[in-house]
Amino acid sequence: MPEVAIAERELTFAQAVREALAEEMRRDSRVCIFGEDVAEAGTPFKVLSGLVEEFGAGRVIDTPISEAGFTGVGVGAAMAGLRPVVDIMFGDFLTLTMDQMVNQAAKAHYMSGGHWRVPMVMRTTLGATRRSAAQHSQSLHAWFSHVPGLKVVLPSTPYDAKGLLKTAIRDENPVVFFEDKMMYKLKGRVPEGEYTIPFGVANVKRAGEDITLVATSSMVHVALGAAALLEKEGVSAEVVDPRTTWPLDEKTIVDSVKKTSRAIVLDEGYGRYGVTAEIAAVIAEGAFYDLDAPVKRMGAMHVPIPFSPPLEDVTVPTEETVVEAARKMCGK
Amino acid sequence: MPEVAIAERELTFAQAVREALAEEMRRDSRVCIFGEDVAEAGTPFKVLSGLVEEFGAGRVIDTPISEAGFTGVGVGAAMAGLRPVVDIMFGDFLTLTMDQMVNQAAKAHYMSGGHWRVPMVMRTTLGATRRSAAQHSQSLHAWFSHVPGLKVVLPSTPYDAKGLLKTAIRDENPVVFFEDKMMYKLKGRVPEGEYTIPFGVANVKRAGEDITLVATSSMVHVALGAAALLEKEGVSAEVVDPRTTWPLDEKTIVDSVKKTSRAIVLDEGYGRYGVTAEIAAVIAEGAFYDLDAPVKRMGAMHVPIPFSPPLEDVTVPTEETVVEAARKMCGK
Amino acid sequence: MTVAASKSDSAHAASDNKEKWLRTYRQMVRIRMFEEQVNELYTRALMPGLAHLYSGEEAVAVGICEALNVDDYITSTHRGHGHCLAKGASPDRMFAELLGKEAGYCRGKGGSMHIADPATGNLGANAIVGGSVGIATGAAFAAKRLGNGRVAVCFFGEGALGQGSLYEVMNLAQLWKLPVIYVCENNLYNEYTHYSETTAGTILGRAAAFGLEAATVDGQDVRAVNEVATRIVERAQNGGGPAFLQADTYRYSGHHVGDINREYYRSKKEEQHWKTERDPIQLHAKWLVDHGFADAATLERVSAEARAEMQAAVQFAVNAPYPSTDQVAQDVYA
Amino acid sequence: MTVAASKSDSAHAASDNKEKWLRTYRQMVRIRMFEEQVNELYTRALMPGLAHLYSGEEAVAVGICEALNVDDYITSTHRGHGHCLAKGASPDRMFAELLGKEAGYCRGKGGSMHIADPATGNLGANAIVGGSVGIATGAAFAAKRLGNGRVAVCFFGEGALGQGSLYEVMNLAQLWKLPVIYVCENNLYNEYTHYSETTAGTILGRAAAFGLEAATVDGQDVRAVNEVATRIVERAQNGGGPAFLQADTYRYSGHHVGDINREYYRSKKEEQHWKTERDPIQLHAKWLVDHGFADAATLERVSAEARAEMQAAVQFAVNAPYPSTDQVAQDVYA
Ligand SMILES: Cc1ncc(C[n+]2csc(CCOP(=O)(O)OP(=O)(O)O)c2C)c(N)n1
Ligand SMILES: Cc1ncc(C[n+]2csc(CCOP(=O)(O)OP(=O)(O)O)c2C)c(N)n1
Ligand SMILES: [Mg+2]
Ligand SMILES: [Mg+2]
Repeated sequence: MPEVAIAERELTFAQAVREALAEEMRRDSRVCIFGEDVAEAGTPFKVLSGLVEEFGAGRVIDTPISEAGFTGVGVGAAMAGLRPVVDIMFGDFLTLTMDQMVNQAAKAHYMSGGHWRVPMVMRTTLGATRRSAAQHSQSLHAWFSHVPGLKVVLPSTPYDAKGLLKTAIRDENPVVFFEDKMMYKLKGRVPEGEYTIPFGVANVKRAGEDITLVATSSMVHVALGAAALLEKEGVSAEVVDPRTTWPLDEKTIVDSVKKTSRAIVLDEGYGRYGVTAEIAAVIAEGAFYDLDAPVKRMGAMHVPIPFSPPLEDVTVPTEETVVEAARKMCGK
Repeated sequence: MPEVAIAERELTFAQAVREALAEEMRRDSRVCIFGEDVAEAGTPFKVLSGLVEEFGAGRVIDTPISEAGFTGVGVGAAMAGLRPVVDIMFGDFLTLTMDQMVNQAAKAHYMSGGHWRVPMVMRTTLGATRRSAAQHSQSLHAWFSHVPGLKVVLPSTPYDAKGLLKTAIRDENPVVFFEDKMMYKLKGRVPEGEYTIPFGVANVKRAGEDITLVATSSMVHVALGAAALLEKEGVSAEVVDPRTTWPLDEKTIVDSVKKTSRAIVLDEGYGRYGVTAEIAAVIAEGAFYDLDAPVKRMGAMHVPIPFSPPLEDVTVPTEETVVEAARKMCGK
Repeated sequence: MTVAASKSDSAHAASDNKEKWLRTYRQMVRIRMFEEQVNELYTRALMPGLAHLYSGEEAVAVGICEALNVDDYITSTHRGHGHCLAKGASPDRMFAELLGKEAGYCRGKGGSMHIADPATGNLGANAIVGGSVGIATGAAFAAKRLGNGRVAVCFFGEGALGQGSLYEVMNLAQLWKLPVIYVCENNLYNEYTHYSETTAGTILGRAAAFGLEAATVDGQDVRAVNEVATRIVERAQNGGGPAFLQADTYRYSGHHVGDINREYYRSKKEEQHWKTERDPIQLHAKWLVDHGFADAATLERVSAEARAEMQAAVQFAVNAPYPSTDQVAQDVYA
Repeated sequence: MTVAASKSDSAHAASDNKEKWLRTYRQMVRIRMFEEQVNELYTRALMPGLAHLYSGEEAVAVGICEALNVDDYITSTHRGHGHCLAKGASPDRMFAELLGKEAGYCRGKGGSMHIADPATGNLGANAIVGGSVGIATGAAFAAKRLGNGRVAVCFFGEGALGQGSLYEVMNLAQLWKLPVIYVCENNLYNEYTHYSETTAGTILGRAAAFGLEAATVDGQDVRAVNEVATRIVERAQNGGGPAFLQADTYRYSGHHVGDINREYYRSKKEEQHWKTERDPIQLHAKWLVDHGFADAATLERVSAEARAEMQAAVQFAVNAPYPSTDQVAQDVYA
């Protein structure tokens, strides 16, 4: 993993996100942040703490609870010369921004024949198991990956979060950036220096020979945990993190499966009609002649996320369920 | 096809939809219609012409241009004892209803532990090639198929439209019913008598031996046209219409592919992260040992739908492109 | 169009209403005690997730629900325990829901932010700010169409004024003269931001512009709230159409139970002022005593009973079993 | 808060403005002639799809754009040809866009409902009713933050009053004192439904409630429109914040070119009245003549030139080539 090579310092996922924003706001005065309780409060997750103190209320702007409205303002501000970073507290509230993101932001460049641009980033969250119930636990990134004109980013480590967010802010297109709420306290190496990570380049988080675990966001850690357990059983698992679902690095994913001949796709969104379907279809097509077994899809159970802990815990893939599935596929 | 068995009379797709609504409104006074220009105007597509005259302005209700608002009203009215049919003129405007459909309608039953029900139907449209450009040409049914708690219906013939819509209105759950704008004038046999069509039961629109064409909505007709052309070349294509993407009749689809060992999945939504991905993944898993070639996916090109006719025409699968793909797969 | 609620201390309002005013007192105390237990459960780490306490705002829910029939509808918010209790739900099943137990109102699937109870017309608490404005309006539409005489009350915080769908449905409600009451609980804060930073113009003007009957009321005065509620509910029942009520109030605790250090967005002094000078329970207690409807002992008994009731309810919930995991896939479809 | 535009026929308004009033006349005539050609293209089946004609509403776009600089922003609607021309776009590339030709403003990708032109600050027509209210407000935010002195004008029909996002962004614009003008073109109909069936309360009240400067103006009087526009644009430039202008007007033709039989929703008599008594071009022509700014011959020349200009523009478009199909995948990403 690139971390090993260059990193010196440890940051939490939240600190890495904040550092990326602070660095980009320093280098480009056009970057500003809109959202609910983003200023003094620094968001309920405290991800933005300190930014309003450094950049002022003119660039870190508290909004009313008007997701559709301030998302639209972000689109227009981007078209007119700024580089807004719009904060949608819970990914579940993206439902209120769909018209502005899909009918406006995603299409303005194309509909204008390439004349207008929408260099805007929407930062939001995904992920369950916070005991927040059905309206605060969804992972809706598949919807955006389905829409041409948008780019979709799913960082899984502090290192990736910083590098990908800086790339997102410099991109000339609308980018939706999903952060797993449960990863904000996760620590990881992040180098001091300036770096960015290109979109559409998957990252092999762990090399292996017997099976490929393609995993996004928090599921990367489930996959790594499962890989460690599998190793004890003599199964060598490779963990591939696409990092962006659009653009999607099909080659790295398919090449890995051609090597291992088995694949499990892990994503915290719903399994049906979601990210696991697309990636499984890409693998089934690209590695058709190399697969020893059908690609296994593991996403969120097809139910609204329940509040009750014992129920919520069975709705998402876990190291144990992944190990079990991998074992079966490898005939153990 | 069942039509042949029982049908006597021909109706257009629009007439079949109207007849289903009229019959259900006669048998159940709780059924009412909300939408823009649904009353005297009978919608811009004239699908509802005559209904306000028979059922009155108290049951066929013109609304302001407030998709989010009147969708929410539909959800509440359904919870409180009515059976609303909410009309969203163009599927592109569904972007404005996502919170009410996904966070409210889809979850109310589950979140209340099964106590509240939302027996509501949302009727809307999909489909391109009407020279209506990027904001009036989308097919967004994949989003809803991704959401537990919703059912998604895609009729392809007047017969199916009537039978499925009656089933949708009688269903105790929120149902999203997609009608292709280009099919409203399409004629087909529709029997006089009362009938309904169950959800989750795919329909083999044409039997064949060499390749399976799984197609939804208007793509069923593209598939049938392609099948006719292929027959001349000695390729026997089976056309399977799932009719509902959720619930999805995996068995009929997989059994067909097990028989033909080749499959093309056709859907007018975007190909990436869409319906073709889910169905291709289902086939690749279920018919893994029977497939002679990778499942081929054919959806809308991954671009906002352009206005210019020569550009728009290449964004959707056509009989020609399907025939070409099928030929390749069958080694001709 | 816009009218302010007349002072409610007039003898007439009170005199023949001893039972009613004692009942509203009891209800407010029960809500306060319920929330005390919720905070206790949180600090003792017995409750999964977070909860948003209604303490300080009791007079709003109680004053309004006192004007409703059991089959009238309400929609509630993330801060919904008070609405739920005031409408008639029982605390044991509420606590069970807060702990994710099978005996809860939603079989543990909803939790604090989604308690619903068909038996008392509670269409459900909602974790989407403004998420229930359409539902309440639709319930009113159904009530009018079915002619069952019910009204729907839509509770929301002033933060929901930021949601455009509120204006969409107020327009529909007025066009169709629906029996729906929009109750804006203005407790001054949207999470950690003062409402003056998020609200341009006037609150009442926004409802009046759509032709709704619009009124403000002191949300710490249960009698004032009940008087105006009674009037606009009757008006709605008689086909007068929708109304909007701005109830000025204050939440005593944090935005949620975990919001402990609040000085960066509001002062201890401000909190103190509301708790000592504007407490709806103390104010109503004084009024009851002044009017000879109750003596200190009676009121003490009410508190003791409520506290005991809530402690027993918590015990029930703590001892209740979790749902079996196979229930996770049930209730997705009816 | 709410102010009505003062009568504009005062000598002062006119006298030293001959050039300006002749220019606005020419612009209105050009729009009228443009739309005549569009209808012609449709009836001759030369135009793909449909188009929504602006005929009858010319004074609104012209009166307002006359008060703007070329780099000020506008957002437009499905009925956007008038806004586009008034802001300075050239008809040849507009017609080319309507026919889906590569020479069009959007290379044929947008069509009638999506014409955009950075050179004249046109952020684009929008086929989502109310879809551009956020974009215009955001452009105003950028203008203020970048300090470039620009203002943004958001054109929309009264049907967009049904979209909640309008209220969300008016609140933001007033809170942040943004230089944005919301122009509500009230032509009485949302498609085939009279606005009185979809609009409760008052239109101006809805903007005033959020603290915006709100005014109504006769949308058939180009001078009245320009006078109030000039005032609120200057106010916005000077940091006075957003304004809302209700311009009462009428569309002469159907909702779109295919809407031929209209009696079921509006009478021929009503249409006749507006065309004969309230036509913005005739009214302004009469005023120009009465004030000796022009004679019949001059005005006839303006019409002849405009008609010739539009005919030539159509020819250009008809002869222009379609984009090559490989362009379909270009411009998805910048
Ligand atoms: C649409 C939406 N946006 C944001 C949130 C996050 N959130 C939860 S409560 C809250 C503040 C609500 O303030 P108010 O409506 O005044 O209710 P209060 O908490 O004061 O009772 C916010 C922003 C949400 N739940 N839903
Ligand atoms: C969100 C949305 N809903 C519905 C439509 C369909 N539609 C197109 S124009 C129109 C009527 C618009 O009326 P108004 O805003 O008054 O503009 P006008 O056509 O009168 O200029 C409708 C309902 C749409 N384009 N967008
Ligand atoms: Mg509040
Ligand atoms: Mg109009």
